Amino acid sequence: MSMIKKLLDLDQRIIYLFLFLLLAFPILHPVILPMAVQDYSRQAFEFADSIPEGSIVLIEGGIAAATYPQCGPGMVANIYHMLTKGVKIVCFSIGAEQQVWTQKAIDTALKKLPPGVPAENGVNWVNLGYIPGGESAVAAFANDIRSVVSKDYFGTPIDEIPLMKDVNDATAFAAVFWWGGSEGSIPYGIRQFYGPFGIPISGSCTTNEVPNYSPYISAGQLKGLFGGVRGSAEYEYLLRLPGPALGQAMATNFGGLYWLTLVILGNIFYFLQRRGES
Amino acid sequence: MSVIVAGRALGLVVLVIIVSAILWFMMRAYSGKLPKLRRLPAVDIIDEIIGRCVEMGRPAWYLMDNVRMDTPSVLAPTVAAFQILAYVARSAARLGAKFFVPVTQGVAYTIANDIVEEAYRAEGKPEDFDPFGTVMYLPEGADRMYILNNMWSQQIAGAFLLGSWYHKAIIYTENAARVGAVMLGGTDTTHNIPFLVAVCDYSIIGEELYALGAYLSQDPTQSASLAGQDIGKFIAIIMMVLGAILATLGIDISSIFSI
Amino acid sequence: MMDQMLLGLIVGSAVSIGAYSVLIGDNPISKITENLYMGILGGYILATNWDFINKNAFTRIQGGQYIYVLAIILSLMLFTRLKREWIWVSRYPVALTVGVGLGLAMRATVITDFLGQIKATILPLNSINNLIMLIGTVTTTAYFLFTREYKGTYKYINQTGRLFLLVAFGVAYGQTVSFRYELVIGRLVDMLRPEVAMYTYAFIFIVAIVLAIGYLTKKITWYS
Amino acid sequence: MSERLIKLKIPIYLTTILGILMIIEFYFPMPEPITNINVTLRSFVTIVSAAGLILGIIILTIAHLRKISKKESGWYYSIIYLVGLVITSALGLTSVRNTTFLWIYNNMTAPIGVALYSLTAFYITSAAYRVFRARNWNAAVLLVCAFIVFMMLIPVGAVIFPPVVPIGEWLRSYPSSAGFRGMIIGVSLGIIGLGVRVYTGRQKEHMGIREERMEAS
Repeated sequence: MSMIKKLLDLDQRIIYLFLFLLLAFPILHPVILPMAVQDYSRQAFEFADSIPEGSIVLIEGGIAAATYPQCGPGMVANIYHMLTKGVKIVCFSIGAEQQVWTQKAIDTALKKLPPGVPAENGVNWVNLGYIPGGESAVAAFANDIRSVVSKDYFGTPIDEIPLMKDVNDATAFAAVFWWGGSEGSIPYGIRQFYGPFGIPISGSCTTNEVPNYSPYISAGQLKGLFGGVRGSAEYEYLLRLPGPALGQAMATNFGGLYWLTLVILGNIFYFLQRRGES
Repeated sequence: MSVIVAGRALGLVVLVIIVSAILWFMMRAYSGKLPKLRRLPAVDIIDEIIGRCVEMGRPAWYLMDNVRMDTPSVLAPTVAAFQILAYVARSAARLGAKFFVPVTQGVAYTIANDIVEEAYRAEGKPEDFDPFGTVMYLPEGADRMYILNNMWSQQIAGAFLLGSWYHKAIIYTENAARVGAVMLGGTDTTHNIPFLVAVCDYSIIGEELYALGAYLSQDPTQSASLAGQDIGKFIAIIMMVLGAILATLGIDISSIFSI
Repeated sequence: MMDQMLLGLIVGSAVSIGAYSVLIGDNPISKITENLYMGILGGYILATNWDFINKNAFTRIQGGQYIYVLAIILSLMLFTRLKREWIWVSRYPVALTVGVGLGLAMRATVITDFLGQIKATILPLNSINNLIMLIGTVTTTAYFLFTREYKGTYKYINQTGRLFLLVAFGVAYGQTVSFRYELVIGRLVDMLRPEVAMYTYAFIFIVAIVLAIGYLTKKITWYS
Repeated sequence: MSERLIKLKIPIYLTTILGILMIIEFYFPMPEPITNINVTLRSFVTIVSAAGLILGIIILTIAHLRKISKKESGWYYSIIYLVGLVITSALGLTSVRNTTFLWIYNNMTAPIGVALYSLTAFYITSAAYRVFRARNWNAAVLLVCAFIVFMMLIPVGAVIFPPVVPIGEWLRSYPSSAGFRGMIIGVSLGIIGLGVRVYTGRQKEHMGIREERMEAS
């Protein structure tokens, strides 16, 4: 009896220690457990895969330091996916810190590209950097890019960038990918690109924001959604491009199984104790 | 140019009806006619928690998490939490509990400090109020470590977690529970209310946070305003039921929302 | 350049271990991290907000928008609280903040929250799911009624409403839990990068030794 | 009497006037000068908030200095605070683009922030063991729903027990949204009620004013 009581009063620090070990293990030694791809991710992937070669897409990079480990790998996979398909990319960010991470994602994707895939700055991709002003700036951007942007991330005037030559407003883009991180800014894209111009849009956000956007997906305003590290891992999985997100998704698995086990154990001990008392 | 901004007419009508209903009940209360109100259990719990802290000789804390006064959606629950703070602080001053209020934003700090100082003065114990220690400003983010460390070293016996709660809800509640504190928790944010409900000994949900302050104030006009809010709920229920019935019959009324 | 990045990762790993040490309970390592963090965050807040005021008030005043002198005066009024007899002066900036903020909250909530949720609930009752949606929303709305006593029919409505609320809380709980693990993993990924891992282990080792000595010699209190 | 007016009544009137101005602007088309005033007022709020944070840091620093001068327990930790504050603010006040300042932010402030945020995972796990028990039917409902949804969300969950996905999705889209909808409607009414109480000058605790019973204001 006292044994169960002792187990119920288990020192929380032991629980924390095991959690650390369980999460660190798959990061150091990736173990791939089977995974089921979620509908939202599959839809988003199929949408991205259907973009014809030669078109131009717009990517909003809203990922910052705190969200890069989860959503960054997915954005890298997205850029890789587009470039290998021969689709041109225009990136921008609506946060100052985020523009740095957007460039980091581009650089990481470029390093991963197989040889022979054209990926020249200004021709195949361009990073327009940070556009201040929130949703109103996004609206202005959609109506007339040159009204809010004059130089790209590296300071090159946009009129000198070959890719931007015929790109004046939202109609130049075949699709928009909104990597919103935890900005909560996906609706900006829906309202300013999908609404007035009908440009199809898909996106990504942190896991806890997924329910906020599910109404948009069921209404067809959002073509799909990659949620958090799992979404990123699924992108890597579908693209057959092993990356950091897959390892992290496995770590999430371990942490999750640990949580489920603790809930079950806690309840078993609790009922055993109650039975013992009565 | 139309008289009312397009798409907002129904909103205006509803707002006017609800506000008038609230004002009407407040006016009636002013002339002595009070509506019957169900008693919120949380009302009695506050003194109980403070009393327990006094008995054990351990401190009671009042935590509010997010108090960004320049964000409207945070400001409203914060103002509601301030009203409850006024009551809790007086209760703590009267019973002689060691009281502590950390605040993470400057304007909110100013307000909280005034409220608590006033409460101590009202109870005739201004000497118990420490201008640098009772209410304390902590930079948003850094408060987490300060609060965790001090929760353990001071072994708090009671905690009030009211206001606009985000991820800190689980951090503080779990630690406070581990040190043996009794907690009253309540918030209007949908993502973090589950933690307060699951971990706290007593919880208030959503609108009850706004109502609790009105209950606690000794002012009948304020508690009467809650009856006005109920009118709003009836309007909502009628609109939903009627709308659903009409929709079932094939009459689409969704266009009235965009007048 | 590369060295700075590596140094950054190493320092980041060290301070993270300091932060995680709070899991053990109040101890000197977590106290040091706490005060260090408060200091550097305080400095950051001081600098960025000063920059913000500079950009948004002083620059505008120089540009001829003299109305912003008022913002500076209101800001200075906050500082009167440093002198006790002048505290009431700070009520003016508070009145500005609360007045404007509550107005903004009130005007938006009617349309987005109140009417928005009602509109979403008006569904044709042609399926069980829509019926559940209507019953759930109506009963939870009724759950918050203050003028009904907890008896009679209302008792059942109240209980149904509570059931729906609990389901909602459970779902939100499960949803949030999974996101939280990703946060730790994100931090661990940086701390366990091949080039940083050795340092991380060394820091953990040092912290463990220091704390073990402290706890064994009873110099640090062990909270159980 | 005039003292009462300046110290008490005018702030309350000011709150009311500003609030009503904001509400009217939203519903009625306004000539440009008035919308401009409102935009200016909102930027005043952000400026005052920024000043409030600076005030907070000053007060916090005074508190730490006092701790050091009085040699209160743990006063030596306050020295760490002061050193951190002086270094970062000195760097940041010269320029917020200063590279060392940004380095400190990216490599010290941000990682501690993320680490502290991620503490939630640990506390959620220990709470799972300690409080997540089916003590009564209320707790059981919460527990079961959280369990199913969580299992649906971890990648391996659907492989262990496939039905969790449809069940979890259903819970998430219907009963759970219904529950939150009722709560949101209530909160929205709570905000309106709060606004009315504040604007009529009945609720004035946030001004640091003690309530006066049944007295016309």
